[in-house]
Amino acid sequence: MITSEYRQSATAVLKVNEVSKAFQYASPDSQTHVVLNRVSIDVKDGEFVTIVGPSGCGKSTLLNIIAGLESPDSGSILVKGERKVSTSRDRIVIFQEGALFPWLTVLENVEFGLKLAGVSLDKRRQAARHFVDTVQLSRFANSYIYQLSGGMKQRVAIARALAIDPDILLMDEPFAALDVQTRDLLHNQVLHLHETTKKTILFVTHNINEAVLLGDRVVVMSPRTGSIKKEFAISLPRPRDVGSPEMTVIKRQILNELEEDFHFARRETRTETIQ
Amino acid sequence: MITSEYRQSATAVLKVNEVSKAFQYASPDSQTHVVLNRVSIDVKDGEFVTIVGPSGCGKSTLLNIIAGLESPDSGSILVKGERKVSTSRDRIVIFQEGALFPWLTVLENVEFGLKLAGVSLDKRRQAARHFVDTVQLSRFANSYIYQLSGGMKQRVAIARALAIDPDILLMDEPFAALDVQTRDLLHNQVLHLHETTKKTILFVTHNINEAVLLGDRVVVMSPRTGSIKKEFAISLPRPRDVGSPEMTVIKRQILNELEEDFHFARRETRTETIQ
Amino acid sequence: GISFGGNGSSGGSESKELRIGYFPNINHAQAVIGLGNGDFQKALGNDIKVKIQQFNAGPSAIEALFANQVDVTYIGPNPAINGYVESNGEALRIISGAASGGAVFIVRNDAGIYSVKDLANKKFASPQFGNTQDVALRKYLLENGYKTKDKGGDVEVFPARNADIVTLMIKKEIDGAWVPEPWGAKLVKEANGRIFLDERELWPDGQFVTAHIIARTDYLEKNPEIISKLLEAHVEKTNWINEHQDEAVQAFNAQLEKVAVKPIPEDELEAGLSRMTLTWDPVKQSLLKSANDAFDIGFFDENPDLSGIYDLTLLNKILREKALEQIQ
Amino acid sequence: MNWKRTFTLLEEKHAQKQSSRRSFDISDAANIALFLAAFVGIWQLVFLLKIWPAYLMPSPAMVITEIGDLIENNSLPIGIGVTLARLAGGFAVSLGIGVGVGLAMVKFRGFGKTMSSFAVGLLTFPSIAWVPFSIIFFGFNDSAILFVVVMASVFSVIITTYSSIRNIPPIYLRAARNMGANGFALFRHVMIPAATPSLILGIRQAWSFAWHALIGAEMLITTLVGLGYILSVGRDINHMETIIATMITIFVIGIIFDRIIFRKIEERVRSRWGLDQHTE
Amino acid sequence: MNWKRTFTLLEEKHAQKQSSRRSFDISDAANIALFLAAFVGIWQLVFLLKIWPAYLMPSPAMVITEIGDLIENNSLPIGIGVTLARLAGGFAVSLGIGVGVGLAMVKFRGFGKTMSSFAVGLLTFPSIAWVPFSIIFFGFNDSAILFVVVMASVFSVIITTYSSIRNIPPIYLRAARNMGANGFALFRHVMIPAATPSLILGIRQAWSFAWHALIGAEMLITTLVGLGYILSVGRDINHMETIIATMITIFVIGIIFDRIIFRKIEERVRSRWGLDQHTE
Ligand SMILES: Nc1ncnc2c1ncn2[C@@H]1O[C@H](COP(=O)(O)OP(=O)(O)OP(=O)(O)O)[C@@H](O)[C@H]1O
Ligand SMILES: Nc1ncnc2c1ncn2[C@@H]1O[C@H](COP(=O)(O)OP(=O)(O)OP(=O)(O)O)[C@@H](O)[C@H]1O
Ligand SMILES: [Mg+2]
Ligand SMILES: [Mg+2]
Repeated sequence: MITSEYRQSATAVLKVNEVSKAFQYASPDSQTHVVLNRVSIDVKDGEFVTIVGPSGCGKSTLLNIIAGLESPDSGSILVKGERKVSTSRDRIVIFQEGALFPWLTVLENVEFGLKLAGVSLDKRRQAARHFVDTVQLSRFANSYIYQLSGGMKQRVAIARALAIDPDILLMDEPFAALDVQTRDLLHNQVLHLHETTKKTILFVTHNINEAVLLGDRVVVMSPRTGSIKKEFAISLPRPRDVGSPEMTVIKRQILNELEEDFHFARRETRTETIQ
Repeated sequence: MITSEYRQSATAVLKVNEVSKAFQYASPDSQTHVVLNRVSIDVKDGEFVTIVGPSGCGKSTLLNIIAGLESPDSGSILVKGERKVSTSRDRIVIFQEGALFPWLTVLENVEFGLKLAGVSLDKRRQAARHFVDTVQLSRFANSYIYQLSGGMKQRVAIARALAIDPDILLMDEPFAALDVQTRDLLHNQVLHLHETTKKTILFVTHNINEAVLLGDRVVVMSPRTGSIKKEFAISLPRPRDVGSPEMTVIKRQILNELEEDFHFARRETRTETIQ
Repeated sequence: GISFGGNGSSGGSESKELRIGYFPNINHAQAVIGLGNGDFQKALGNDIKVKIQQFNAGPSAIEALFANQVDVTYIGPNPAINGYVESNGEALRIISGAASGGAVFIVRNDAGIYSVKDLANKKFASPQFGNTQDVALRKYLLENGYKTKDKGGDVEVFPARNADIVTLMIKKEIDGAWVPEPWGAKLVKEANGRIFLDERELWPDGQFVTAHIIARTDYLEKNPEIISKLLEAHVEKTNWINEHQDEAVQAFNAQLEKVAVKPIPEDELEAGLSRMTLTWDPVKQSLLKSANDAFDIGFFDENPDLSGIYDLTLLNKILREKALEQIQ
Repeated sequence: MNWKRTFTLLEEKHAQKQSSRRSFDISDAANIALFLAAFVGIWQLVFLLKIWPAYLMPSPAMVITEIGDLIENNSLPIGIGVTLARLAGGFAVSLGIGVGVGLAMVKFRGFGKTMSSFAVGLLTFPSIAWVPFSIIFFGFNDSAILFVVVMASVFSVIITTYSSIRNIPPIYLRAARNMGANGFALFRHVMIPAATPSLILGIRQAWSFAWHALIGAEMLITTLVGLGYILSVGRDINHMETIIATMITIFVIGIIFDRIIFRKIEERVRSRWGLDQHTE
Repeated sequence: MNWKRTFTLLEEKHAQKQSSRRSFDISDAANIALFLAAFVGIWQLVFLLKIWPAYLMPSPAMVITEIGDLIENNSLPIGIGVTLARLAGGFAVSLGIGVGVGLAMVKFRGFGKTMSSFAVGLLTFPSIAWVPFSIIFFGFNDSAILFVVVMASVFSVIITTYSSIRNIPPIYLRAARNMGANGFALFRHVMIPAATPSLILGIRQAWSFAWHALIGAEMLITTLVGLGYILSVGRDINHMETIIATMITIFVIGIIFDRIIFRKIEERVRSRWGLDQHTE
């Protein structure tokens, strides 16, 4: 029932402009570790971009920088043409781990953003209930965080972000701890949301099926160069069938790209170990 | 290169005996939520059992109970025929999240178990280095935990458990945050380990490919009855091809089982929401 | 009772011990000088170990005496009475006087107090609730027709430590204070104070006790010969000070500097000394009257029976030997 | 499988568990009673053995009589009232200033770094040392006492606020800022609750600093009322019964306050965060 | 793309950052100097305005002279030595007992619950109140002073240990127990490091309690040496210079100790845990 076409016409609502970021290695010689090296992405209004890349290649770092939570060493983030250096409610991150507030119940966590926005108790409670239902947790609305399973926590984090209703959603492996069915359900709900509200979404995942199923475009990041290695535009209509021949081709290509980097990294590691 | 056949002959090294566990709902009427209801599993020596089931169905709870970290409301855990009520170094859990020690470096985290066992500094450092290499983190040996990405943390947790070399490994979604290649690599390494050391492994995952790829047996848990719904013995030799017809059949069956529960749960949720 | 924690103080063995307490005050000058320069140790002989304990407030000294931590101490009249009464007459005996006089009623120059008539609606301080000066002040007010605030009157009296009295007078928070020397001298010098009344004027012959020597009853009974030696040294030191005023001031300050980090300014010391006398006479009548006054004012529930507080036999024996007048 | 039955069984089990939790409070009370009984017993024994004379170590009965006397002549009730009022006043001021300065220190890093050293330096100041200054600045009155109380506890509040907030796991602050929290909302809705476990520990101690200072100040800055004054009179006339009676009063007040304030907050936080899952 | 060049650029940038971190310490020192200068300036001004006479509020110069005098007549150096020795002794005992009891409280829940109330009650006890008992038990000597110091700080250590360990995220303890840690190893390798951020906060305060009590005890239990004794003499003869000189000494010692002990540990922990990533 959900359909979509690649929006060629839309303007770049989010511009990642030559962003670089490095960390120090915690080793005696404190080498510099360049994580992002002049990364540039243009994301059009209402575009759904999925990001894949090996573990540790800088995906979370990039999302954090886009959200204004970390500052890049160089480069800039532009939203609707304006340069952004701090956080704002229009770019919400669903964090990879542990960002729920243990002093609040599930419901209170979900309504937190609305509370900050000054929404009245009644309204925000209603909205929160809606999103808690969406992620299938109505029975746990009054539970505290420690009482939830890993997958349930992830779903609360999703509900919390959706409740804020931001223009740009930055999702960092949001479905990693979910079972197939719940994941399918949430795929549909995210796509529905994307379709109806025209939200711009950046979505990090390790699941290539997920990447090609959801994205208008799949971005492959490489730890080797610290930048974007390749992009795949996917103009197939939704709902997509991951088993279809077109999809299989794209998946194969993406896997190849990832494979290359992986072997490179392995070689590097090995030589280092020998040294 | 790795092959294996289903070990019919081995005796039950681990016996989960009618284990039940319930929690209170955090709701005004504090309903009881039965998570595990008389769950029984016999695991043979050297068997590789994978566990699948919807989010929140009690997989982590079961592993914790087996490890002796939580006590069941009723039922018992037998290891080699002996009843166990507390933890011991022969049953090590790889936790689903956040169990690394922030005050230690990666290397120190990995050697922690060996330090407790009284292994000399030299030896344990050597062992730790080996396992840090295994999970591809040699360059981050001296990093602290906050300096790692999500997937890197998961790998440290794996290395830490492997370093202890327990008889029974209880792995709780250990590869959920890893990219395809790293995951493949670790699959092979776990299988190799299983093959060479005859470790008994319980492995929770949401990835059905992973479940059928690794397991001698796949256990499907259900939140509806709070118990094991179905088991699938997989006697195909390794390495297996997830795309093969036999595998596809098994996967289909497993998915069906899961689907059923899921729809049941959805119905339940919906009625409740309406009330 | 069983003696506990006392290290051989009551035993009858060879090496005996005498633990003496005193305050670094001028009315304990005999002790400050005699203990400081070793004269007391000499007088007691080498087989008696003298241990010195300095105090800065009477209650601690009594506490220490109760706890069997000192055997003998120089002390003011009030703590002595309190200790005697608290212990039902068991714990201690006054065995000699040490000083007489040396308390003054100071008023602030700009407080508008020129005669007894001007005391209404004023605020005064004394060093401690219920101590000698406090009792004297209250009694004086009462006799001159004033009631203190806590009794529904219009004069306020409250306790403050001597050091704080100086500050309060400088800040004009109080109009006067009844204090011991050398604080009187200090108030005159630093706090724009003036002597309104020298307490000696209120007593026959200008004699009223401001320092005693007390002994633990138990120790006194078991070691009369040691106490005798101490009293003899005390009497001698008193005489010496009285005969060599200037030298004594020097000696006093020299010793004080050793133990107390800082000396007292010489002018304050001399001014203070001029209004008091060092003596071995405990001026019994003044103590008894003071206690009686305290009862009148309401500090005691019943008139304290102080009949057994004095044990002057040893002192009198020494005075007799020295052909000095004995105490009645 | 008749899992309906099992459910019922399990529910019953839980009901039992709950009631055993309730009965735990009874065992808590029993424990306290036991401790106290043992303590009073030993005390009575020491008294009977006459290790120390009665005027040094009075019997429990004597102290109880004394407490009765102090209540009868109203000095204890008034003393408790006045002292608690002063404590509340001083501590409220400390909390206000301390939390404010602590937050400013978190916000302005340079200031924080410098001020944290000063605060620790000033925290080690014995409260007694403030008394002369207090008298110079304020004279002999309640303000002077308040000043001493504030100076003795405010630095503790400052350090507590500063450290507790700085030790919050950064992810909470990130998440909150991401959702648009800043300024007072960040403080009120995130920093305070996230820092609560550590704040309670620190504030409890600040509270004790305030107590210590207050009693000391009441002993030295005499205003003729307050527990400190009663204690000082007891000391002046070497009346051990009064001293012990006052100490017992302070002890009991301390426990009551802890139970009705700090303990309550603590238990609530612990159950929410799942910290009471420790040793199950 | 010549990303070699970019790498070099980035590396340079990092080098700058590092040096700017180093220069921060200089700015810290500058801040402290500024604070002190401002303080002394105001003090001098107050002195010059003659709001209070010089014997109530001496000038900075007078106090410095006094410090010189006290150093010259050796009372300050000896006082510092003796006081620090007592502090170290008393605090060591407190730490030993406090940590032990705190652990026992964690281990035995019932005992913990009861004892935690008692500990808080006893923590609110003013240390002054312990003095008479101390004299009864120990006499006029260092043991008595130590007793007061221990009684004033041990309950703070107990509460700190107990709360800090109980507030450790349960997952760490689970993981550790899972790997076979228990008894002393669990305590040494997991509880202590996991509780360190909160322990530092609490121990700092316990340390201050010990200071307060020590100075108070040295004032009341006269042994003719120690900073408290100097302070008490200053108070007895109302010599403000002495009082201020002593306070400055205590302040400086407090800062030095904090910087060489607590601050060091704290910064190390913070950098390991990634807590200094807060507001970047
Ligand atoms: N605060 C930090 N200090 C030092 N290094 C850091 C820090 N944060 C991230 N890094 C490093 O940056 C790199 C990228 O981290 P990031 O979390 O962005 O990876 P990721 O692509 O999200 O990986 P994953 O898929 O495993 O989550 C990692 O190598 C990590 O070690
Ligand atoms: N301490 C607790 N208090 C209350 N309920 C709890 C507690 N721990 C777990 N639960 C509940 O038990 C159920 C099972 O949790 P568990 O973590 O075992 O699920 P899981 O199968 O591992 O799920 P996931 O795949 O999401 O990790 C959940 O519904 C959870 O809410
Ligand atoms: Mg990531
Ligand atoms: Mg789980």
